[in-house]
Amino acid sequence: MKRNEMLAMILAGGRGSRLHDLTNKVAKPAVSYGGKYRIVDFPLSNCANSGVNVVGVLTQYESVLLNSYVAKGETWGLDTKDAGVYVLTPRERADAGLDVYRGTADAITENIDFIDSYNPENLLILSGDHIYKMNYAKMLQYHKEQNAAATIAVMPVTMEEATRFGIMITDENNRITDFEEKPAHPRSTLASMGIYIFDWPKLRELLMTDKDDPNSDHDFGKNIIPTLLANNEKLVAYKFEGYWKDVGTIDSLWEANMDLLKDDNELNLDDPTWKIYTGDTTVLPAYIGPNANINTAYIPQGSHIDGEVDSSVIFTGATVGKGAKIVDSVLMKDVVVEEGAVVTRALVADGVKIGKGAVVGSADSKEILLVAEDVKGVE
Amino acid sequence: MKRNEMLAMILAGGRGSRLHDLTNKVAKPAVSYGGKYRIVDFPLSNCANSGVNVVGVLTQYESVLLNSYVAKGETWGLDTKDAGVYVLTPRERADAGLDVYRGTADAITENIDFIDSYNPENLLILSGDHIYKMNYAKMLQYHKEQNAAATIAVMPVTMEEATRFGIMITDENNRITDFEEKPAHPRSTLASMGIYIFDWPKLRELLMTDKDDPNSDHDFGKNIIPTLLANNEKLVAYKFEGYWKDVGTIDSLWEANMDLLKDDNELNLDDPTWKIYTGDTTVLPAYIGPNANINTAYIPQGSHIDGEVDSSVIFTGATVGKGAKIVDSVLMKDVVVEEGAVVTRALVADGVKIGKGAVVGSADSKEILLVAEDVKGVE
Amino acid sequence: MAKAFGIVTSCSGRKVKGMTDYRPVGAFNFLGRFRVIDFAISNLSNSGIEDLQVFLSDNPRALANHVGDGRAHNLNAKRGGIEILFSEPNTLNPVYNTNVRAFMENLVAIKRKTQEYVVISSSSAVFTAHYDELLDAHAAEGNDVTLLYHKVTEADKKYGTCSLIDLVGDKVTGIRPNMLEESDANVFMDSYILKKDLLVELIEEATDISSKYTLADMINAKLGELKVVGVEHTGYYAPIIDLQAYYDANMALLDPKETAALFTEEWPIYTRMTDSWPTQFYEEADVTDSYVCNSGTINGKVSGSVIGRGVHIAKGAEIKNCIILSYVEIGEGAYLENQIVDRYAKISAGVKLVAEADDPGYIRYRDKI
Amino acid sequence: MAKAFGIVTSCSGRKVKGMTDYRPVGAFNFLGRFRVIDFAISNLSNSGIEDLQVFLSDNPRALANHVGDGRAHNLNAKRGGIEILFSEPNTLNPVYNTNVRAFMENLVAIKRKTQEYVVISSSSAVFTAHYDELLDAHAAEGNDVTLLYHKVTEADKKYGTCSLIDLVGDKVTGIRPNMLEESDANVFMDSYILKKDLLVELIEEATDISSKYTLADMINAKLGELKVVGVEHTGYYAPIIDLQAYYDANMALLDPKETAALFTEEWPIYTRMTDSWPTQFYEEADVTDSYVCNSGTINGKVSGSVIGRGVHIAKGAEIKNCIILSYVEIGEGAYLENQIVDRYAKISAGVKLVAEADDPGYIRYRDKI
Repeated sequence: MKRNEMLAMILAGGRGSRLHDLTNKVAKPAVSYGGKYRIVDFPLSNCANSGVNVVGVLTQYESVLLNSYVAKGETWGLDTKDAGVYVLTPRERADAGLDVYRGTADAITENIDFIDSYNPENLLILSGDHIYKMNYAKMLQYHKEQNAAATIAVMPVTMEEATRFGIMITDENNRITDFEEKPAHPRSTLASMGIYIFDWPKLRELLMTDKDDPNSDHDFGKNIIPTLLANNEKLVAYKFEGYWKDVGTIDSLWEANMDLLKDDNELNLDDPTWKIYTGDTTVLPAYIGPNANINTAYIPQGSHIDGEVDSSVIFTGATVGKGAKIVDSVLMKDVVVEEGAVVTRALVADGVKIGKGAVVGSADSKEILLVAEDVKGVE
Repeated sequence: MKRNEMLAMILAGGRGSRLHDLTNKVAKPAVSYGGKYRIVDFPLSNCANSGVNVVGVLTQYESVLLNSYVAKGETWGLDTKDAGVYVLTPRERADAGLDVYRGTADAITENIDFIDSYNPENLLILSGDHIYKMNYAKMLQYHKEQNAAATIAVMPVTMEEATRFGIMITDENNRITDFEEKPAHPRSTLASMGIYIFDWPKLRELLMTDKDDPNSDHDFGKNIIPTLLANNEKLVAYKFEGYWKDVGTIDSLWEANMDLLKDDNELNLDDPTWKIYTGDTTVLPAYIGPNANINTAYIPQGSHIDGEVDSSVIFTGATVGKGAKIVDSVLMKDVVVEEGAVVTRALVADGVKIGKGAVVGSADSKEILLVAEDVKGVE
Repeated sequence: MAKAFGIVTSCSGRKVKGMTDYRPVGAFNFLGRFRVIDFAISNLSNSGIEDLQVFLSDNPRALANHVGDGRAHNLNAKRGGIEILFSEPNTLNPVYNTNVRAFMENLVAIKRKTQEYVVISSSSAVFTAHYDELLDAHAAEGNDVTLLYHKVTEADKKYGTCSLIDLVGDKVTGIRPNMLEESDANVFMDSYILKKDLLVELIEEATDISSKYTLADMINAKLGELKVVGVEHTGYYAPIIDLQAYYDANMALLDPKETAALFTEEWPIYTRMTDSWPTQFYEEADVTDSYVCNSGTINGKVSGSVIGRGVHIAKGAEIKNCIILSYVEIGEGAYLENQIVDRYAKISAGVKLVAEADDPGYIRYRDKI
Repeated sequence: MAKAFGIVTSCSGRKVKGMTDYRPVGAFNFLGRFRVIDFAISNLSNSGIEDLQVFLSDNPRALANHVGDGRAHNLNAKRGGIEILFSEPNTLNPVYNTNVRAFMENLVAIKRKTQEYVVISSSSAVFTAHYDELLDAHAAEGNDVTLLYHKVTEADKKYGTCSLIDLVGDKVTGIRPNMLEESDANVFMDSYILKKDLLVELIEEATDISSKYTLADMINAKLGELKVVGVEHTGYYAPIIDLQAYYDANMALLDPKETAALFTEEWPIYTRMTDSWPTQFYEEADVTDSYVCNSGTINGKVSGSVIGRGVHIAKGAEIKNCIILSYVEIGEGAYLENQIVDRYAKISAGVKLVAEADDPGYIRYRDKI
């Protein structure tokens, strides 16, 4: 990709309140996933693998962890000359008061000077809480072939699911003719993935107008896309097929982890031609003790297992003591499950300790239990 | 240096209003110096060479240039594991409104969570606009040997100069007994260099108290140091000898550049054991054309000289056309002086173009002329 | 700037059955994810010695790419980093492949260093050493040369190609080959601390005396003139001198207590990262008492083994007390006991390979069995 | 991921009077701050080919440390980087030091690559080439092999060790040695584009036919079967085949027009950075028509020359039409004309060295005169 062809902005969003206590200490994009990754590794690795070398990460809620994590562009190979990952927080400007972002579009508007300093032809807008692998270079190629003002990545869903998404109505040439947010009676099953490529000069102009519109929510879905449609600009849908998951809730985050245990798992993290990069650590290989009994599991280096693990995803630094039993669960980074404890259908947050003999979660709970605080043992 | 022994915070300050138009577009620490450097390269290189691996750069006025420059810790070798350079701007916190820093001490207070995340034993406070080379590891060693609550670097000045500095009065063991800000009748000639090492737990406690004191200016010189003295804490002076220059004015910035032309220049940038690192670029060697006439000059790679240069410092990317004449001047990055133009006793800001035959500055001006905007030619 | 630079020596000419045909000992995989040289480099890096010269000789590819410029081992590129130096192996007569010859070939590069001291470490042993403290003591006590040694009780059976050190107090009185005649002995660890200028002198003098002289020989010859002090190293020490030593060194670390002593949080062992993914354990996996690296799939039985990166173990296979190196594939129902299986080897379904723990089997790189 | 990986070949056995005693041609300093290999690597890097194999042979030290893992040349470490491969020079008979032999020794590493295409470039010539466009054309036109050539008018005087290409239209009909018999000719630039699988086939077949076969020989033998297309390269091209070529290649760039054509903003030539400082010009400096690198001091007269990094020129010295490599010291009143002074050499006060431009003098590495 040429130097100024496309710049990416990741909307890493706010505190991720639907993820409850998981995001008390870390911003949502920094939440752990898949044994050793963080959610934000996915859009960043996709950018790196697609040749999108400059990425701005927009976050309202600044966390020391997210900042220092993302600032090491080396993690994703985004540290070559003219490359970089930059954390952009709301800030003092000479000509305005201090402001937090008012909407997704506003977050871009507030950082126009950053974008201008790279003078890109196109702007790629991404979300910080989706798990998927996608070649943005191919999407850009489509965007250019179509000579579109905006290209929106869409995914076919079932008619039932369609009621929960923003739905794109297209003509036979993939041109978007209409757009509906969570329609009760969907006219199409193409769901927007929240991934946009905009012609930057056009978007810039639109943002400058939108900025001062008192009636606007300053949101891509609610304002920018409808305005483009109203202006009769060419919007096209780019069809994506493959694994894609919004991990905005505890249940969906748990599910996305469980998907990795499937033999035919579509996400396919073991593809050496499209690696997901993450902040790696110098740890020992997984140590499997003499009393271990592991059946179906996803286990990374740096973990320490001496108990029973069944249909579970274990993260770096997690410890399962002798006689402990982990079933249908996710043990995040540095979780300690002491001897004899039982964890079932639970998602245990980074660093949580579950004491000796404690029993957490149950096999027939409807929702997945989030364990975000230490659980005392039962001696 | 052990991992948590000392963390550095550079007070990169505000817009640097005394540097006038030079800081319109770039924050003061990003101002160019010495042919190829930026001012902030000095504290950052000193940190790197001293083994201080984590550096926070505190800036109120956020500039895209300073941020993206400083964020590349690789420039100073500060990109190893557990190392890093972090730009810290005023930000939204869960428990407070948006605030700009109220004083030098407040800037630290506002970033206590960042410092806490490293849990350092000592905190090194530096200024972002001083030119000097100093081994902070030796200062730390002295601080530890003295078992001091705070160690302040001081420099002997003349009695006359002493009236313009913060002056430390010490006993025969270098213990500071009193402190005077710009005294009319100095009782000592030891000037504070604005470089402090604090015992972090002690400073942290003090900052938490100072934070809510309505009468405090939240300033190290005005509040924190006097309080420590009043509390009878052990404050010691660490004597520094060598080149040190505050480049807060156009004249002092010009002088600091001119100092490099002296044969016995104390700053000694050509010391391979204490290199000053900077964002290097892939440019050609300096090209000296057939009509060049260079006498005393400091000339880096990437410049292009075909005119006369006398007693001047030329920066990367600067061009001096045929027949042009540069005397007692500083041409900063990418300055273009066209054919026949004459520049005397001037400091020409980054990227400025001086047109054909223009005459800028004069040999007998009292002050150095700052040229911050293009000058038209006289054809 | 640190007051010492580091030299990591190769062990040109050392043969470890099969394995050294493909790479030098320093490049051997260790405990699944490390390489033997990681220990030497991490010891120096953690000691604040940031400017290293790494000597390579036979088959330099794997090590040259592994150590790179030192970033992977946390060496600050501005304050130092790794300079790779080569010495040509003398294939006609390996007796001339001494470390002195390698130093002599690169004497200009050694002389160019500005640090006062040099710490020399071998790339072919697994241990940790705090050179920062040793260096301070060396300077404080005014030693000319400090040598590290390790007390062992089986010098008559193991450590065959190591040198032994004789001591009176802490003063070294002799450095001599191990003739396998005594059980209790002080094994020389091939680690030296001395001034750079002295090293240069010793190299030049050794070259004058004999082309067969090693640095240890030279120091031995100068024991009368120089203050040569031995410092005892305690803890885990495993020189990889043959296949058995390599096997035992890995197996010993299946004891969590040994591992905890070698790998501590304040003394990380750095290695090159590979962006691997977690290993998938399937329904019929049955793993105990083992180390398992990333990027693999396991559906068989594993016990008392070290499983490297990207290893695939099919259903019904059984791996007992083995070292399986990276990217090996084990077919259904295969049975392996006391084997070292080299990288990219493929063991077909049903194959049975059994050896004894005191004479482990070896399956070659890329072999298909 | 790019569809091609790159191979940068060494030129084992090529001799450039004096200079190749110390380093291969790829490591030669060029125009003061570059090395010759920077052009080959930057061409690939700028073309989006991020995964390179660099072949080293004789004296690998300088190049191994210069190219490192590819970061200095802007190669994304995650998407690729540089893998260093070694081939052992056959010192007994240099006729066997063919690129095919080097490829054969590292065939496993070449086979392991997943990209469909490979671009091969020589490390010992200075030029720019947009391989991205060439690769697209190669694939679009269904070529088997694309070769780069440069039209020259003095093939009877220069380019002695280069190969020449015969063409009918753009179809290559012959690749043959330059017998210095014709002036106008197409010089083969040792750059190839082909599928990886075809490269592997050709290497294996060449090995079967003759140990002396080069890749170009093999392609020449297959011209009947394969679609081999020549693409003309225009602009600056300087193969460094001998000392005169090296001297001329530097001197040609003192013409700002030539420099502007070779070094453009959108095609940066990357090199390793050294944290140098600006050069100090003193009162009696008199410099014209020259390139001057950083970290030096100049108090003498310099004209028509290339002055490397850290060069010190004392009062009254005069340097005319010379190439002065890094860290050279020129004493007071010395006079040098048409000389190439190798690194770290010291020219004493008053020494006078004069040669002709068509037979420049050479002062050896670290020499004192």
